[in-house]
Amino acid sequence: MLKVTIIVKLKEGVDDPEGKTIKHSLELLNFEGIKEVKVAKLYEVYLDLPLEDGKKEVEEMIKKLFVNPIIHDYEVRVEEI
Amino acid sequence: MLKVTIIVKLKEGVDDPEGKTIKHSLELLNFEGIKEVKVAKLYEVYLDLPLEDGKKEVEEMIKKLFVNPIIHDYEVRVEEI
Amino acid sequence: MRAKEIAPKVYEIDILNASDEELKEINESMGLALSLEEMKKLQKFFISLGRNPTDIEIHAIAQGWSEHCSYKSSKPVLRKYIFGIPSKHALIVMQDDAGVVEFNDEYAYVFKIESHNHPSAVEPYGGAATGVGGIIRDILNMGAKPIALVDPLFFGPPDYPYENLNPGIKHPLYLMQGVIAGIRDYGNRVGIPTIAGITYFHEDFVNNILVNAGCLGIVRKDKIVRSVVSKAGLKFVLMGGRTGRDGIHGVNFASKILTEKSEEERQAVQLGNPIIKEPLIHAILEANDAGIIKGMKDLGGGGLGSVIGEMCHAGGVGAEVHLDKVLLKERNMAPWEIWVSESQERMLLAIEEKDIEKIREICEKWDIEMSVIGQSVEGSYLDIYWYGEHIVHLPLEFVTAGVEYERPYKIKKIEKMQEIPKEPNYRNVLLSLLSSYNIGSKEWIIRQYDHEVQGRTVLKPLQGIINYETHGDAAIIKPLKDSWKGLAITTAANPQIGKIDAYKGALYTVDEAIRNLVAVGARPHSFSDGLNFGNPEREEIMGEFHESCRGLGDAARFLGIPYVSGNVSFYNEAFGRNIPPTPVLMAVGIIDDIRKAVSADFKKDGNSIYIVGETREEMGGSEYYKLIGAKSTLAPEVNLEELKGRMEEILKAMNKNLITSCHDISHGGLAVALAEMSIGGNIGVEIDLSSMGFMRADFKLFSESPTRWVCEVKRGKEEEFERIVKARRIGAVEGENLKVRDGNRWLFNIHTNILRGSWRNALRNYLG
Amino acid sequence: MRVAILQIEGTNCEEESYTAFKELGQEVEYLHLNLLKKGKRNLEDYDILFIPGGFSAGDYVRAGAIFAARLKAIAMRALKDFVDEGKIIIGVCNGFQVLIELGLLPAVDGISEKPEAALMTNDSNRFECRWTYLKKENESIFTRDVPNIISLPVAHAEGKFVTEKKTLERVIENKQIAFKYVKPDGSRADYPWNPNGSMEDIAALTNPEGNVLGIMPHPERAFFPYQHPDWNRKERERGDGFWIFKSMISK
Ligand SMILES: Nc1ncnc2c1ncn2[C@@H]1O[C@H](COP(=O)(O)OP(=O)(O)O)[C@@H](O)[C@H]1O
Ligand SMILES: [Mg+2]
Repeated sequence: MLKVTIIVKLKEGVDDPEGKTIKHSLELLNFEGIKEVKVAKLYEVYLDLPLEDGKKEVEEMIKKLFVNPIIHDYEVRVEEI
Repeated sequence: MLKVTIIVKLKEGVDDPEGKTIKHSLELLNFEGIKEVKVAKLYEVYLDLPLEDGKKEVEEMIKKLFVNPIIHDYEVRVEEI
Repeated sequence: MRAKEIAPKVYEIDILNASDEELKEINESMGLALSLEEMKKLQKFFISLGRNPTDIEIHAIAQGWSEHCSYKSSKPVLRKYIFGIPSKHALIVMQDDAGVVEFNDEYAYVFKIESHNHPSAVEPYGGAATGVGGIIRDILNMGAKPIALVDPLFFGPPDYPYENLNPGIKHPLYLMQGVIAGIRDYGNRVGIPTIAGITYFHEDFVNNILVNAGCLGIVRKDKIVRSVVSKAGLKFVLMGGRTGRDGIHGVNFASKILTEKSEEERQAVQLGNPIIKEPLIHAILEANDAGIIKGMKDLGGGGLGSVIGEMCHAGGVGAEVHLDKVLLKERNMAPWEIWVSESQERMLLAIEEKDIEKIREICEKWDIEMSVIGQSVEGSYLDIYWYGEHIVHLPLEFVTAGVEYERPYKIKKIEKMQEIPKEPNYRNVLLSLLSSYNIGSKEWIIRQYDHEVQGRTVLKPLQGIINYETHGDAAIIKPLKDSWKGLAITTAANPQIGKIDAYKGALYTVDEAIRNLVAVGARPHSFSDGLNFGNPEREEIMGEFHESCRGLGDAARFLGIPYVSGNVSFYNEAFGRNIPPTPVLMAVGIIDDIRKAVSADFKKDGNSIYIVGETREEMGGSEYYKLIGAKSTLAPEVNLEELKGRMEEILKAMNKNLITSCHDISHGGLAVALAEMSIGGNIGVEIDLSSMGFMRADFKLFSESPTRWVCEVKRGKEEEFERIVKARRIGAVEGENLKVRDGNRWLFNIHTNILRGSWRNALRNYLG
Repeated sequence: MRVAILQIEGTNCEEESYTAFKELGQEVEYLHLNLLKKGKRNLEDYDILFIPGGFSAGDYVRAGAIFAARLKAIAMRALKDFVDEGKIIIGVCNGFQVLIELGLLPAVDGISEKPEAALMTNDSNRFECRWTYLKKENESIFTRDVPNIISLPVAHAEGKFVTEKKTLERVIENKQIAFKYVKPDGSRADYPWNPNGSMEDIAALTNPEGNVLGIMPHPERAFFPYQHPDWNRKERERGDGFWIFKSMISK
């Protein structure tokens, strides 16, 4: 079994309204010293495939679904469990 | 400066409509061997605080804003950068 | 507890020989939420059968007897006051899951309001979403297309100190944001506009929030489906979501007091999935159009158990169910869990065998799962099988008829008193009221809900010049393309008046609902009542319940407007505190021609301003007294004759197109009503209060006396208006400022931009 | 003309859209993606493909992403042919998001393999249901009968058009901007007139050839005059959205 972790972030320089809103909410709650908040999505996909096939499939998934390259960067990790 | 990474996941046993929908969609796209898809959120909070204060503040933030213990599990990492 | 396994995951429970102590233990360990009396009744029944029950039999009965399913504390009171108000239009009243009322010759509208309080307190996002999902199903299962949602919400104050929160209680802001996100994400995703609601903040709701949700649908009369199976041989088709362990004992949870431990009751919180619901709606409506649904009910509180039991019992047939045919989310579920699970997004249809293929085809097109799990049979028994083993054999009557109590009650005595404060700084009071969270703009919420989807919303919840809008009193939906007839929808509640006097609070609530409908030009037509109360085992709470119901009944009966559906939520108690009596109305009015609808924003320079109705010095429960910290137990008094009179007059004047804007006077009184109308029209008014007679100006401006409206009347039509409506002229539209004097004495003069600024900041201060 | 209104789970503005075409006397039908997939219907049998608003597949992952991926897997070939033949495709709101994800828009150099732009989370970080004013920027088959300034409602959480600088330049150069958000007097919009923070206040785009339109505001919700919030202040013969539908079908 493979556990695939995909983290999809906004590219550097792309506005992050959700991060900004959270920063603001934290400030309204009187938290101090907050410089920045960023938000990303994390997907865990569990695959019943051999490692090599899995890796290939994951590349495809990312391209077809998880990421829009205009605004997103991503990290991916595939591990056998 | 501190970089705080908080990952908020749904607890085991809590329904995850988003994960389910994504799994189903991947299957419709003819991807194979998918056992499960889970979705989590990843927050990065940058704090201008000493480590100890930062850690305490983060605990509070998690309690007040990021996590509902009824349905969420979370991981948190605080590092100096 | 003595139990022996008689089939896989099915146990026979020894109750025949159980002592009282053991009965209590059985109740406790099985999570039945029954009283000892009820346990004994159960025991007696099985003694008469001469056998022990299976665990699933006990669960099935406990479910049927829960407060939520059987209304055991409320039924007798409801029967006395709420039920049976005669009406020509009401077609199905308080029988099925939602009320059905005639719209025109061909169509009927269907609606209901319901509570989802405890689950939302524990998990605001999922709880609220599930509440919306549940109420939509109630409408859908009458065969109707859901076309509008409403969401009355009650929270603790947004600025409540964290330190003061009881253990396990979440902060009002956290709860509110979660609840609103849950309603937004669910309602928007299924494509039903959320067009009205209440967002009310008060300390009384810190420990126990209220999340009510209402839905309205439209159906051709010949397509109405009943929640009844009246013929043997019909197949039970379970479609939509799968059955899981989520939501087991939700109904019991709803009938318990919230405690610190409630956090652990996660299993009782169901989770809705709008992406199953949306196609499910399409599929059900398609099947209904094809005429193949012979009976239908959604799976809400109580799960399969209450659905099959109630449908068959109502139709006088028996039921045969094969639980191993139910599609499951997780393996290893015991039959009793399957029977009581409240997993969301499921519908049960009764279908002729020959139509099974057709329904399969429809489900396939919409990517929905279904399975045939049993059928109706001759007789009056419920028989359940599990991989061939016969595990339940009970008379339906015993399972579904439930129990009823005449609970003792005590009506509280009210000492009348009213402090008279120093005269205030009028400008400051008005601006403070406008920026207070109960009066200020709810735009932050309203715009997160798609209130336009389906293209039927012809009078929006926000009214006025684009991007200058103010609050409207009711929204109007135009349900049919080929008819100008419209449905006005509003919600009303007033817990603070109810807290002083439950009877008067209820009258006031009806008054406010009527005011809101009349303000947009609609004739009040029918009500759904959502009754939120504390713990009915306390006499004074039962007293409040009686008084509220009496008030609701008296008012509606006098006006000839029926309650066609409703919901009771008891046990809104936490940490020894009960919520104030909070009956919430979802009210529907009819407007024959939506082109005559009237909005709340001032329209035009030179038009005259009138106040309709009597202003009195009754400041109990008012926002003004709360602001300045003055006390009063003089609750506003509704005169039903006056209400009826003014209502007819205003509707008549509107029908003659004399009125260009209208707003009811509610929270914050006359001053706030005028300010809101100015804000939406981006135009000022000059007002002289002297025609209102001799009274302190702060009472004139901030009293919340019922049965009052502000009307803007077309220039030149004043005489005609005055002939029809009993009203006093108090000024005219002009300039950019709200200018108010009492005779020769100027009280304030404030620019509309400043009014708008204060008003819009109310929630923004907390939410950004 | 034969119009197909595409559906999957979560699309939910199809009825209004259906009504609009029907009122204009067109031959219109709902087309569930599953019917395309099973070969029960073919795209080539239609003249107009309408991708309605809503929350296809819950808008999970990213608005429109799942719908686009599935559509691509099932019918990309047919879609290309459809566009190349000069037939009309219009995506409203969620439909616009789908067209961007598919690479059918902005398509500055023809249909692109990867998305060339994104409709991302509104600057306010909130779902925004409000009315906007739009100014017609360029003429196309979608705008020929449309008055210079119209008002239409938006209802979305992800509508902020973003792309790379050079793509934006090409979009402008190619005269692909169909509508911009403006203030009521036609001047440059700021929030809330531009409800999402879209680059260049872009509310609607066409492809360079002008036969594919993506638009965030909902013309189908302003087809009739009384759907406008200001019907009691301003008389209209037709709703402003009517003219977009009218343009599409006039020969
Ligand atoms: N939670 C909510 N959801 C939808 N609409 C809401 C909500 N809360 C308030 N509103 C809307 O805001 C407006 C003002 O509400 P409220 O102040 O309770 O009305 P009133 O002026 O009748 O007292 C109404 O149009 C109401 O429907
Ligand atoms: Mg009102």
